[in-house]
Amino acid sequence: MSIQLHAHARAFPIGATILQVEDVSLRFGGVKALTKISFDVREHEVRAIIGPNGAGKSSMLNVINGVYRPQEGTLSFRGSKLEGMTPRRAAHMGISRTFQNIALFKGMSVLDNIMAGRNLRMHASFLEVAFRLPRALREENENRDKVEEIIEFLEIEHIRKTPVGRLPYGLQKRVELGRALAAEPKILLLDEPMAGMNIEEKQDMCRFVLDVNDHYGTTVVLIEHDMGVVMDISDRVVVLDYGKKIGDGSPDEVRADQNVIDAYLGVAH
Amino acid sequence: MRDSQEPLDTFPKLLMHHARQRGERAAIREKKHGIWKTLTWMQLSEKVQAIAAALSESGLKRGGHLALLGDNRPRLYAAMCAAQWLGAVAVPLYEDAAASELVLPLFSAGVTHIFAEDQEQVDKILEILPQCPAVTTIVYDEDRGMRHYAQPQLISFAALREKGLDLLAARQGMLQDELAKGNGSDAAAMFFTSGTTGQAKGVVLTHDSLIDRARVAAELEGLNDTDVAVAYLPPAWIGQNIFSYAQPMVVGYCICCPESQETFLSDMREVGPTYFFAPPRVLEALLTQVSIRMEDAGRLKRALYERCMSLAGRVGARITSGEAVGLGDRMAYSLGNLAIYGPLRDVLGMSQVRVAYTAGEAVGPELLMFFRSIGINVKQLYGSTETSVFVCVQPNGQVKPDTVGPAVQGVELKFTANRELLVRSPGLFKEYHLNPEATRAAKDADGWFHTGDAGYLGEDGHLRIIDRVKDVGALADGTLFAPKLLENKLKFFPFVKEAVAFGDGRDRVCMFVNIDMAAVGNWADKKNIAYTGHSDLASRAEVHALIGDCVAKVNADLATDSTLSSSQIHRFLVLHKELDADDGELTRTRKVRRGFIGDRYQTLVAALYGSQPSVRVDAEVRYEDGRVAMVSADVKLCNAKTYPAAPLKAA
Amino acid sequence: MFYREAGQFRTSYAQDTQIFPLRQDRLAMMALLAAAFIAVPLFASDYWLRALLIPWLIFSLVALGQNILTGYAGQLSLGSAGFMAVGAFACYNFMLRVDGMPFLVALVLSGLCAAAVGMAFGLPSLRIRGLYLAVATLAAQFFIVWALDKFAWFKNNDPSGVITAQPMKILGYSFASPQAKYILVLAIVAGLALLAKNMARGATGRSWMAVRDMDVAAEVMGLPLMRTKLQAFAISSFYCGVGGALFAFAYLGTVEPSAFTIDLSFRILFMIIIGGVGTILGSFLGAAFILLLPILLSVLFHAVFGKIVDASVTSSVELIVFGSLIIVFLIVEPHGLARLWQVTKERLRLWPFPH
Amino acid sequence: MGFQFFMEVLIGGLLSGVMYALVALGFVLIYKASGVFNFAQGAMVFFAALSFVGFMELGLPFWAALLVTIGVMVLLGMATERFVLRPLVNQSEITLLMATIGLTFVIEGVAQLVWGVGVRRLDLGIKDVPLPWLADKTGIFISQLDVFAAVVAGILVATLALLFAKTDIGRALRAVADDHAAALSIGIPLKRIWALVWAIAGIVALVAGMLWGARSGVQFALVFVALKALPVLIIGGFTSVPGVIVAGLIVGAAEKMAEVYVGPKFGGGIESWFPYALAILFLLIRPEGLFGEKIIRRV
Repeated sequence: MSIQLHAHARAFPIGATILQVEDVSLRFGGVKALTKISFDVREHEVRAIIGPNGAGKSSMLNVINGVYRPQEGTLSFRGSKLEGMTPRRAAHMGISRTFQNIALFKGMSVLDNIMAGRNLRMHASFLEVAFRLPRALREENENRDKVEEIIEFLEIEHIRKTPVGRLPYGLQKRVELGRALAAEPKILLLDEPMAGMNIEEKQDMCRFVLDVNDHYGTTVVLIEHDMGVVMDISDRVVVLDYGKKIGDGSPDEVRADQNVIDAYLGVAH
Repeated sequence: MRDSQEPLDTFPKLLMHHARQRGERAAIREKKHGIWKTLTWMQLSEKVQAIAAALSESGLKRGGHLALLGDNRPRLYAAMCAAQWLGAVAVPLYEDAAASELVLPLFSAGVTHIFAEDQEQVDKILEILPQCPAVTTIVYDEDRGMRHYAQPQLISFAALREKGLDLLAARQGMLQDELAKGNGSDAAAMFFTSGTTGQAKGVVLTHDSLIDRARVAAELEGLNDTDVAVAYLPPAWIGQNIFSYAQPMVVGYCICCPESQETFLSDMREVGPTYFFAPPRVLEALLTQVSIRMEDAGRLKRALYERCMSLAGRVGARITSGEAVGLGDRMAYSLGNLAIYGPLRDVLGMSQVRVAYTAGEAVGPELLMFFRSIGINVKQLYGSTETSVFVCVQPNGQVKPDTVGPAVQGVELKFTANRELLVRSPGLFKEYHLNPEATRAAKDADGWFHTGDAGYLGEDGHLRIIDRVKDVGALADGTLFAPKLLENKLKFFPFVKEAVAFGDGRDRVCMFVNIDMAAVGNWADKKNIAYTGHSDLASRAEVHALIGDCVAKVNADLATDSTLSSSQIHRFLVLHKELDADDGELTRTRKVRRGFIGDRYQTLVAALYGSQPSVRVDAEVRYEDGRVAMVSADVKLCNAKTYPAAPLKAA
Repeated sequence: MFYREAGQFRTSYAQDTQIFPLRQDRLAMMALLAAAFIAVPLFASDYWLRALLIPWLIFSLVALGQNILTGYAGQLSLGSAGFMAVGAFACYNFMLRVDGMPFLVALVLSGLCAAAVGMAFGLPSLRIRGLYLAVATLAAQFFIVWALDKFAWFKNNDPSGVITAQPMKILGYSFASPQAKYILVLAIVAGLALLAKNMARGATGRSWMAVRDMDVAAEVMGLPLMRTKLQAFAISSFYCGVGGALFAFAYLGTVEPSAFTIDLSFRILFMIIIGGVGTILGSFLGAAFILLLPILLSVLFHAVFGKIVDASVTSSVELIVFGSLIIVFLIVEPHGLARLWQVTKERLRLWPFPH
Repeated sequence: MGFQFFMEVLIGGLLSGVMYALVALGFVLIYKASGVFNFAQGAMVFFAALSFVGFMELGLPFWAALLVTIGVMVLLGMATERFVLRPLVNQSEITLLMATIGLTFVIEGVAQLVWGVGVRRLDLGIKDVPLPWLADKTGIFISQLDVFAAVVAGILVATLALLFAKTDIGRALRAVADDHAAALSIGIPLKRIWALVWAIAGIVALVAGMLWGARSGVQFALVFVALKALPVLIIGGFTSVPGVIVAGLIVGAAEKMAEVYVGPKFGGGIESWFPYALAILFLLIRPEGLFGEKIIRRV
């Protein structure tokens, strides 16, 4: 169903380059995680970064949202260079993400998790909160409303108040997506959103990713090591292997690319 | 003031009346975004006028038709009322109907405007649009996924409303005229009968008939504007329309729309309805849930529960009916009420229910009595689409499982030679849309409606329904054979989901049984019987034994009734697949199509009346997405324990 | 089974997020407060007020502070007693050195002092986490007690090293009688507990818990780790400080620095472990439990062995019981008494259904 | 106030540092092997010393008492592993820490219950008097007890080092320390290793307790003196044996220096917190400690 959905004309046509990665290299001590990676992400597109395990996909994501600082290379957002990226700055710029192994706030309910995703939009001081002064209450209500839209969007009304710890894996992934969406990001980074899911769950997740892209016009950058699903839903694909870029283009081009095929030889997909 | 001048003979007029009388009271609540968003009568009336203005702009005229395709939502009811405001006819349709099933209603009714809930419904309509050229406007409520739809007919509800608000000032005069023009004899709505019998027909009902029946019933039960009802049944079904539209409009009470199907129960508990309607299948589902969940309770709690329920079984129903009961029992019951009944009513969300109806199908007596015994005033009523529901209603305190009560005010009953029930009442339908001969066949010259139901009046004046006339048959020996009666007796057992009885013109009665996946599955887990799915479970010897017991119990019961003792069930089989409306085995209201099933599974029927222990069958299954697959299975045929007819004991 | 929820629906987010969503609970709470404010002072004996209720309330407050830091923000602190000490001595000095200083103002100021000190010792939490941080807070514990001990100025150069709390006067009325003290303490604790609850269920609490549960994710969402942690330290220390001040002024009357040993810090930690980490209710339950246990034990002992057992035996048994209880709770019910209560409540709401 | 005095202070500090190192050693062993920060180490030290004294007072000869105590400590260690840590496996380190705090209370309680609360003298037959020859030659006074302690500690560390380096158990231990899962997968019996480690820690505690007790009497205070080992750990790094040795010496020396040269300005007693302050400073500069591995946090 995901495929068919995509066949429609796009609500948000793909626009200009929003994120530019240039010659990024990243090392841990001696270990080279990334070497001279360059690619661009255009507004409103679904951009996939694929590659076998250990190809440096996650490192790439972590560089984009400032968790890691590359030793060389630059990132530019809407044409302006980004110096000294930090996760917080990334968040403020409208980059939000999910994690490969779910990083939800285990002790909190689904609702609170997603609410927490909107903390950037809450400015009341702890005193205002403690005394429930108007601004605090207003922010609480306004943001709750937004969050509820997301809950509706992801069809998780029935688990709204459940502690995330009790949810099955698939749902947790969905909630994490919700938390990332809550920030109303310009760019959404998804770190292996379908890892460890059964086929229905994968299909659902595909649907939601596409719906997000389609409904909010969010630019999506997602990582997968499993070529299958991604190919159907992404507009363009970057292929990494051992920290080097070995392919870049439309799914079909990439599928045809000899280097890619070689890289994936042995990797059962 | 103006109320006295003009009669409140149409729904829009009633709406305006409430907007004036109780403008600030809640008219509709909708659970959305986690809270109950409330629409007052005033707000509702404004919404309706805006929509009406926009609809007239887009060409909806007196006598036109607006189809409604969606779940219970305030917008849907607003649109319905807006259409009626303009003198158009509302045509609610089943949202789970397949696209192909929609062609006939849309086409035959010459529908020009459609209200569709979401992308799913819109897609269906677009699919069949070529066959329904008349359609000019499709209003969709949820814009999720609709952004890139370019079709000119499409407009979002929000946009429509905006348009209406802009037009409102300019069109105020026109709206008032339209409102005044409308009168009771106009057609208000058209309902397509589920069609247990042949092709679906569009039943046209006038404002008068709907309002009259709604009012009579409301007065009978003393409903008032503090009552609350949950709107959860398909709006396309007359019952839903009466309880969630006609009666609220007449009385001014508030209806609540649940957030979604899976949250229905918790939502219902939140709003705590005072006025509740549930077809037998819903009551069954509730009861099944109760029994399943109590299965898991600790031994002590179970024991307490069992004790309380046995007491309730003895005296509960009588206490609920306000009959005299021994002091000891009464006290014991009030203790039970504290410990079990009260909490049980509450977790079911029915602790505030004053009046509850069940109808649509004859209800198993035990089922009815279960709810009454825990203090929920569930009553049966009799009626149909053609009669705007209310023909007979059981008065408080006179609830007998085997009757549907006396005729309500304004209704005349009479019977033909072959026991068919004829009804004359102000609530009768106007006509079958564009189908005069069908109309003539159903409603004769002097206004008697032929219900097609066989029944008789007891000396207590309460109506007793036996079955559909065409279904009531006789066994080879000429004794009465009433399949539905038998099926219902069996269906009361939580393990039995559906049952189909055969025996007309045969020497003995045999049955198909559909197990209830939830109940039997749970039972199997307890017995730790491993199974892969429904068909596997259905083929288990243990399950056959389980169902065998149920059948035996039914037979024991039948044996005590002289007229029915001969229709004890001799053989039965557990069907390998669930009967399904998508396969045409059930109607959309989930009534079994006995004839259809009989033809479709003739090999099985033959086998039942044969003697072999099992038979191989291939059946096609249609999946959600329309794909069709063949499943083949060995179906075991089981003999049931039967009992000698009880001798009539001397009084 | 006593809950009748049908018909209790919410039409606004305010209703949906209120502290007691169920009418029955709201009524129960009101009744409880009424009893606490009216019935108790009328009927409870002086001993009860002085030796049980007042200390219970005070320690509940301190436990609340510990819970904010450790339970909600996930920063283990072993220095709570130190922060109490700051509060106690600050309050004493404000009363002493600023003439005409109103008690309540002094109380707040002393809380603020504690908060400041708390933040100072919380600073390392920006670089270090978990165990390392625990050690840093130990430093606070030892340093504070040492400082208060060494610098006579804090104790107004009293040779005995013991300070005597000034009388608590508000608007001329002196809270001297046990009843008066009790009501004052109760009011303060109730008020602060409410504020804590508001923070816990609001945005503030969410950011604390986010940092606690998954700080990386929290940071990626743009949550300022430093500010959140320091904030938790400050607020937590504020509660401890006020608690300390009350401890000196409303409970003991005279204190010396050595009253705030690391042993006390441990007990406060135990209160939240047993009561329930990350719950307001837990702070109260835990405090009650830890305070009552020794009394129960000694009562038990005397009941069983008569007077023959000497104090050292009971005290060591007490240690053993405390220790084992902590371990048992950590293993069996890491969420403490509060969770047990919550579970029972859930079951009652679903009665007669088991789940 | 001359060079001699300075030397005395320094060496005295270093020697007491040996004590810290010894206690800290117990922490490191357990932390390496089972990732538990054993707050109860101090209590174990106290308990060991007390039991040893107790047994001697019961009339057991030195070596017998020593053996029995070792036995007791081994049992204690194993019991701890079995009843406290195994049920809590895979819990957050904070939880484990709190559990060991609880354990501290239990051990203290038991110790007091069994052996009473009074301060005990412990005589190892070495006088706490200056080494005569050193005093004669350099005029620097250093207690021979301290020196003895240092030697014993040295021997202990050396033995452990050998144990780790040469024996299978040692290799297994190191494997476990590196990666539990991996260790399990190559068939190392985790539980047994853990029990063993706790036993060793018990013995280390005993040695520390005896030396310390001999110098300042066996008393409840030992528990808190042992808390001094925490800053040592931080400075040395939780996972490094050599680290804690060095750190122990640093802390010991620094604390004495501070006490003697800075302390008076504040009326003394700054020992009680100085090491912690030192530790915090260290943390801010080098969070992973002197020899600890750098903490890389994967996302």
